[in-house]
Amino acid sequence: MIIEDFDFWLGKAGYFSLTLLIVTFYGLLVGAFIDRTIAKVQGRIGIPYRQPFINILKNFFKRTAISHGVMFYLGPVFRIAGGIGTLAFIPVLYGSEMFSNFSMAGDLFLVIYFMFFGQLGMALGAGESGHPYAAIGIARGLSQMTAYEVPFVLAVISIVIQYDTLSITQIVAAQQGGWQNWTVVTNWVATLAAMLAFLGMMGYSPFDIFLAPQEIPIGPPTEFHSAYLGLMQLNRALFGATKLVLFMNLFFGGATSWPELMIKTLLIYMVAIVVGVAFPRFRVDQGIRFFFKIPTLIGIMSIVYVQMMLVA
Amino acid sequence: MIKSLNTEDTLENAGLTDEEQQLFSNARPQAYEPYPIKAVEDFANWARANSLWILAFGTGCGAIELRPLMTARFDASRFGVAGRPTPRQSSVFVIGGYASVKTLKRIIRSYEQMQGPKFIICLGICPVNGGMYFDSYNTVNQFDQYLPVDLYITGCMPRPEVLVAGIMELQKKIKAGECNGANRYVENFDWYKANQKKVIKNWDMPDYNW
Amino acid sequence: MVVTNTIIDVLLQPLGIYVLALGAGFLIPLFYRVRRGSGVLVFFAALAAMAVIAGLNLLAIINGAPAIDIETAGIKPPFSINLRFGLLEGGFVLAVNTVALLGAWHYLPRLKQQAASLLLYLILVMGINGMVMTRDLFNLFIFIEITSIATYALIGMGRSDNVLAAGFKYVMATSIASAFFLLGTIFLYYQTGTLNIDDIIMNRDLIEGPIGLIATLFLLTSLLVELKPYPANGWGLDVYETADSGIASLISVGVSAGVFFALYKLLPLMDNYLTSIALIGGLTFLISNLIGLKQENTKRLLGYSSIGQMGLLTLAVALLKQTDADAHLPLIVGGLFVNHLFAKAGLFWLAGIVNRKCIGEWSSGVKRSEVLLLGVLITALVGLPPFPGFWAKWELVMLLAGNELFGWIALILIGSLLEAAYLFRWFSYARQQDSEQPDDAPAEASFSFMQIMPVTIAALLLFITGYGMAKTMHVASPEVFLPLVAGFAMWLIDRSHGRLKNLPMLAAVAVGGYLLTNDLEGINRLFSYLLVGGGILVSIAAMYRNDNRRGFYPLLTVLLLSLATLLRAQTSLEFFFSWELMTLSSYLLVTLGRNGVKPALTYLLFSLASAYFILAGFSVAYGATGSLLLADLGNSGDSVAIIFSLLAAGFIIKMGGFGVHIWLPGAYAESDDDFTAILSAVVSKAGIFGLFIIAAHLGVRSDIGLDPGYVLGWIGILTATFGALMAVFQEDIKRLVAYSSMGQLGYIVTGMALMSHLGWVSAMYITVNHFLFKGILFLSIAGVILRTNERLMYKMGGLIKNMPFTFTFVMIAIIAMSGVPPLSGYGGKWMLFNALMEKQWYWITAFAFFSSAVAFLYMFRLLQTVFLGQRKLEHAEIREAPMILLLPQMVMIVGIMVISAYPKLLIDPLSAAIDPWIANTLVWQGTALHAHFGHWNAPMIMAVVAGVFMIPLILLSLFALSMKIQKVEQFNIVYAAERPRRPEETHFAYKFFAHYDRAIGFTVRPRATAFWNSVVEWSHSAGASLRIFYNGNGQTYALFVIMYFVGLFLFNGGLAL
Amino acid sequence: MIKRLFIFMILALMAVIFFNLASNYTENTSLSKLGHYYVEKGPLEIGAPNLVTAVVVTYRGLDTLGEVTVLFISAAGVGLLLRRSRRKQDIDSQDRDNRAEESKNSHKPASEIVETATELLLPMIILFGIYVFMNGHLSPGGGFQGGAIIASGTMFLLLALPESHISRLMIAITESLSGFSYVVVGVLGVIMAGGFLDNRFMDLGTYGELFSAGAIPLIYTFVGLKVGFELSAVLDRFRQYDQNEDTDSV
Amino acid sequence: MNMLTDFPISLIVLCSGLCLILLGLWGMLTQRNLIRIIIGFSLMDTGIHMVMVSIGYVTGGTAPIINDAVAMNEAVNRVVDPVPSALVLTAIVIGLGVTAVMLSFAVRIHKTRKTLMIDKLTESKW
Repeated sequence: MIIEDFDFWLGKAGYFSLTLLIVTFYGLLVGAFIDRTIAKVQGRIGIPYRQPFINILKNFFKRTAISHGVMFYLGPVFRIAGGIGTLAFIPVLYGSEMFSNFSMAGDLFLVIYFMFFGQLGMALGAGESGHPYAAIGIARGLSQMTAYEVPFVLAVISIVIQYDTLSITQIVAAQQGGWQNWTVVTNWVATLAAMLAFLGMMGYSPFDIFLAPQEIPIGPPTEFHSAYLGLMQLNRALFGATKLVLFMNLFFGGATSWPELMIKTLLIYMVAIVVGVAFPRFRVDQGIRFFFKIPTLIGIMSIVYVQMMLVA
Repeated sequence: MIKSLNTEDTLENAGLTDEEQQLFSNARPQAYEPYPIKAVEDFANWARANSLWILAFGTGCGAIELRPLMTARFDASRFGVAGRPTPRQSSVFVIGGYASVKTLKRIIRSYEQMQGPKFIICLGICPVNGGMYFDSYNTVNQFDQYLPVDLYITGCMPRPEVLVAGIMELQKKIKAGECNGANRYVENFDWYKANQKKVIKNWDMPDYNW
Repeated sequence: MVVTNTIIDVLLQPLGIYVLALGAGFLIPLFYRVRRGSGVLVFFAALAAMAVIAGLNLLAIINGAPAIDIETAGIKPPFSINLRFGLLEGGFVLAVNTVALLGAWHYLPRLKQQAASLLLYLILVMGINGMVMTRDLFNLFIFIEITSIATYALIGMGRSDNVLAAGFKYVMATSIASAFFLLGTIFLYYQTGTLNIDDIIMNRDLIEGPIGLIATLFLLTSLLVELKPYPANGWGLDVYETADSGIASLISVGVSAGVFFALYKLLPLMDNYLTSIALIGGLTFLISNLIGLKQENTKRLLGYSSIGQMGLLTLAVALLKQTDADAHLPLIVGGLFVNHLFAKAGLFWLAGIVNRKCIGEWSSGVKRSEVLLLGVLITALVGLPPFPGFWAKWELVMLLAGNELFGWIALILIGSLLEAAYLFRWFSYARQQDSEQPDDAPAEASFSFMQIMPVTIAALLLFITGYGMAKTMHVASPEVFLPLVAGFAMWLIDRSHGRLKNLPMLAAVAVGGYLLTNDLEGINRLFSYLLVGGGILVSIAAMYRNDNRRGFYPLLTVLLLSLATLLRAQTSLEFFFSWELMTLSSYLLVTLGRNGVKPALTYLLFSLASAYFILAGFSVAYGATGSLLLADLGNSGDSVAIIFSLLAAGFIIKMGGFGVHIWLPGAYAESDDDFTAILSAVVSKAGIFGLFIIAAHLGVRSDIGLDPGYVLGWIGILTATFGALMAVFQEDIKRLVAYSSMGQLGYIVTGMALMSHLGWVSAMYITVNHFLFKGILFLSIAGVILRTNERLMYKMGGLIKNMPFTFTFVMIAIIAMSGVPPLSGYGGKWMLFNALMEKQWYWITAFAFFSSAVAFLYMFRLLQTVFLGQRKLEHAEIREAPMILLLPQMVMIVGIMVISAYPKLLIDPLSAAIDPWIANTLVWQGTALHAHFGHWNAPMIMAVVAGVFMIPLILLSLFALSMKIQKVEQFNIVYAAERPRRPEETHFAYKFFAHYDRAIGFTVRPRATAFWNSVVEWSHSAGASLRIFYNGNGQTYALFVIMYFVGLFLFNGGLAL
Repeated sequence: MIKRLFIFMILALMAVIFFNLASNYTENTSLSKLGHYYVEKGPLEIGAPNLVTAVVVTYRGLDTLGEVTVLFISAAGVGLLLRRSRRKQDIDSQDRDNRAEESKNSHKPASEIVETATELLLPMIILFGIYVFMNGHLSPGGGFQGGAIIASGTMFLLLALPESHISRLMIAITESLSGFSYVVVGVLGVIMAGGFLDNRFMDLGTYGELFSAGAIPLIYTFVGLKVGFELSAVLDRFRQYDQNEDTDSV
Repeated sequence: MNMLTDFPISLIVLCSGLCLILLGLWGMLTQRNLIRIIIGFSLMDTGIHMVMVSIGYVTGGTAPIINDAVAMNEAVNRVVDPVPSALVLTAIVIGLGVTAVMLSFAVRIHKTRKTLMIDKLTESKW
């Protein structure tokens, strides 16, 4: 299969690499932007735009490192492979064959499940570090994940019912033709549930207990440093952007060009930031309960809503 | 890739019980060379200088001066300064004033756990000569007897502005490739360790805290 | 010479039984006076001759000779007394005499002390024979009295303290009953002018009016009371409790048999009262078993069981009569009777040999052989295969179903379950011997051998009769019995070296499995690969233990081969037989575990409940279709929904469904570690197979609509969700994985419930996947437990350094389980979700998502707390798991990898096998599978993931080259500037998800356990309140006897008079 | 009290049932089917004028054999129940004499009148018993009645002379042999006549004579002996046990 | 009709027998002393025997002995039913046997337990 269409695959790989670069770059940039935005809120100037890049470079330029074992070494690799893979299965730009990446390999379920790949690998790496805080952080993170997953999945089911497909490309296709066709308009309930889940997914306050820098020194990555940390920072930019792209595709009509993508994802990101700046941190059980209450209810309503809509 | 333990050149770890020996690495720290290509090294130094992650460990009264550094008034993040809660990820250790023997032990442990290149800034007069605690029974007078210091910011207490100035000075030094305290520490490891052990009586750590 | 021949001829007639018994009985005192031994010899000769005579004559009748009618006094009946020796009579007489002979063997040490006891025993047996054979009402009375008086005297011979009091109560109650019998007889004579039973039956029109009613009720009451119906049976219980085991056994099986047969003979007179009889029998069966739950005294427990069995027999005969199913009588009543006879007698003897007052005391010092016999006898008594009780119960239930008497079926099944509960509770005590005793000393052994021989023979006779019944029911094909035969063969070499036994076991299963399954087709064939092949694969690992493991290999052989027979079952009977065999053998295997006995009991009870649901389902199906073929299940018309529900309930229980799962963690956790792997990876698939059977035959063919399927889907998904949630909070590694198994099976149930092609493929795919990863997980865990001797996860940690292979296997298994691409779990989840969405089961979909997210929690916990984190000091030196454990895991890893990369290899045969039931809806485009909603291209995902994994790996490696990476030890961690002190402090593992517990732990508080505990408590307190009638006062008991008569009179229209 | 009331109510219900029986009872005005046959054919077939005997010994001979068996086993049962345990006997034997002495003192010897009357009456009672069972087929009476009379003689003896000795051995031998002979007679009936316990394997003889009605006198002799000795044995056992108890309690 | 036909002789026996049965049962159920219970049993037994005998009575019949007193050819109309008589004979013996066994139980109980009260003998229950 791969041998036969070698050229095609080479092209795919090439364009995906391009996508990867753009999205990573964009993710780092947007990270800086967000940081500066928060700084503005606090009356500061904030970091320069280049800061995230420098941080990563610095980490890669560290000259000493330690290793707790093979899984510790592979953990960050898993982590970023999860990020890259997730991006690989999402069509980034609508209507562009080349920027559809490898989305023909799977559908929305694949993306949702592949998100766990990196988390699992990372968790294993952090686990091998032998640091109790890493384990605590993971335990918290995973617990919270099960909670925000519920409204998110309900919203996803809702839109899958709405569009009668699991293919992200087709979901985006169904939203073309103006803002009035976006899911956020046609199925605002589902979008609401998904955006609430999004808050948890992005790991900003009030749902950042699993990082808790002062309590459990940044949780899972406590022991990671140097190039490991560099990879993880890359992933944070990449994976964050990937999630934004996914949400954009599902709920905000996708994008047909890179600028559109950037604007949309930035705006989506702002939601998490605004909430994050405004609210203090939840305790982990509070966070979990929160997701099981209002967001889940909205998620349930979204399915009811979409069924009523289809009947009507 | 993972360097195997150099068995010939291991540390004694006399502070540990037999049972604990296997739980701590007994490897001796090694110095690192600059990158063979000058441009790369310069670039790396530039990156290091512009991304100074300070270990969030307030060791003395100077710690209070670190806080305003991140606030709107001083906003050290402009210079790439950020706090990190774990020594693994930090590159700068700010010794905030006097270092008591008890704290010194923790400082040493934390410093050794940082990954090189790593830098120490000593804040205030106390780490220089003991300052007002020069004859205290439990503070060390000359901090650089125990750990390699890259930059002193004297005063009692220096204001945050001075600290910002000091950080900028450190950046300059890093960019110039002059901050190699970590290597100095490794090269004179035995001397440093002897000094440390002289003041720290209950040495129950491994000799080098990886 | 001629005279001698004539005399021998006479003696060989059934009449010879009396002649010999009486003659010998009269002469025994003389012989005994001359020489004690000769008296004993005469005694045994007479008993043996009685059995032989019965046997010879029965054989003749079976071979076609007519029933023998014996006339006395040279006058034709009804003017003289006559006896009949027909098929039923012969069977009863032979059985009773055989048991009496064996019982005499057991009883001999006490019997031979007095000539009187010898002759009493002999005449007692003769009395029973007379009760069975006589055709004269008054003669029957005399035989009843002979039996009674002999019984009284033998009871009085007992040594226990309270035996006299018990005996007196017994005399009081039975003498009133006899008085009733006499009154009934005389008034019947008054009305019919005859005493011959046949004559009376012929002239039953003459029995009329109040006198007829009262006379008949007198007879009925008397016979019923002699059978000890609830609550007029306290006197019987007291005797069972206190009397010597020899006489108690004879009362329980012999006397009761005689009375029962008398009742049967007189039943034509009782046409109007059959309902009363059935009710009394049924209630007695139910209530005495309920009360038995609370009983601690060994022999009294047996008493309750005896009474229950008699109630069942009474119920059976009344219902058979009511439904005009006399033709089934020999099989059902005979089967139940023979079963009760040998099993109960054997149990009484065993109780006498072991001689422990309370069943709790059986937990120490009971010999292995005795425990084995106890197991066999209890198994038979409960009605498990291959014993006669199983076949009889099946036949009875089917017959009742044919007449739509479902209430009675429920009663019988509930009663049987209760009986199993207390009997196996007893067995559980006996199983948990305090310490493994060395083999008995030779001298003692021979003594105990002699003692135990009658019990052994009884057990053997049960096997033989069981086989005979199977033959009669035309299911005794070699295939069905192959598991037992193979298991027996393995048992013969059970004393040999532990590890060596594995190879013949594997060979036996392989050959047997091949013979049994090589002609299967379709889905059954696929299952055979899974169950037999998989079973063999996992069993290889059993070699990692080198201890003797007595009983393990024979039982495992039976288990695995019974799975094979399950697959080839064509009829519901074969299916049920194999199912029960599987249940039984797996139960016994669970008891072999460290603390396996107690959880095994729970397991067995739930399994039996499951089996009874299945039986009920099959019976309804039989009632609806009149056919036992599984293929005909679908033709059940209106009853399809109820059949489906019953069968599904049975399979769900067996799979540990939501709410009925409480057996599962215990059984999985406490059984042997390698057996847990078999239990989870292989045996649990039997439930899935069952579910498939009903889904295929009932769900699809008959188009029963969504409702039962939808309910099933919900059950499945709730099982999955709560299984996962409960797994999250376990500290015990095996319990964690056990709950995980429960959760995974939930997905399969949901997939089956979908009744769509994709749904079934997903279910089957998950099934295969589950086999692979659960096999790996449990075997890995076996290795970990072997090396660490720990089961609590927080006591482990950091084992990745010592057991890298095990860790890797567990990791791969867990990724395959979690559904994270690119490994095989994703395919199952993808198909399941697509199928769910297609079916528009959205809420279930959401739950499925949630539960698979929760599953991450426990999966990570398993890896983290066992293999990662801080290693304990004492685990520093442990080694990798033994090779023999890793080997099957490797095979399974390869399996996971193959189906991950090319799922088509698996899905195509699955799809083809399902195609006959539901048309294929899978669309393949190259390697991509397309469903209505989404698409899935496994090889491409695999390739992409491999690719994206390589990029950062290379990147990291490049930079790593430029660094000095120091390998450090476990305490080289950042620890807030302090140094860790002990691994225990630094290993975050205990209450790993405490915060999660705080958040939503309230959903998994053990409500199901609490519920079932309250069920147990309730039944115990019900039993306690139902037994208040047994106040120990003989007068109260006598009053109950009278009340029985009054009650029967009032119930049967006495008020109208 | 409540219990008594309850029992009273139950028995009252029984009484109601019995009233039902009695009120529906009408006296027979003719013989039942069985009775008719026996009265009509009995004298000819069996040759015994006493039809009850004919019924008891022949028509319902199996019942009678059972009845004998019942007696036999109840005697054996009483013996079994009232046996002295072996261990106790051993202990007892050490000071048996002592106790015998005491027990003798505890029973007053019978007066001479009683003794003499006993000697006089006992043979007559036994003789009468023998008469009754020998003539069972001719006149009211029979083996059981005769046996009972013999046993009443024993009873008389035991009451009058409590210390008198009855030979256990004799009782046992008679018991066993007469019982066994009865069975043998029954088997002879099968071999030489129509069936088990058929009395006609011996000549029926002249109707109404002592040695007639086939084997009935023979059977009744065995029965009478057996019943007599068995009842005696029962009585004797009670007596002996009673004595044991007395000695034990002293 | 006169009293005799309303109350035939056998009915009187029958009623007496039934009353005896009830009396015997009352004794068995209410008396606590074992010996009295046995007496109750005997009463009941006797009652049953009376009932049996009464059943066999044929109006105006005489003893079924076919000799000079009753001619063979008219015996059918003159004698009572011999069957119940035969049965009662057997029943009496059986009753005797049971009574003997009961008594020996009572004797033994008295010896081992030093009591004859039935409500003291309730060790085995439930």
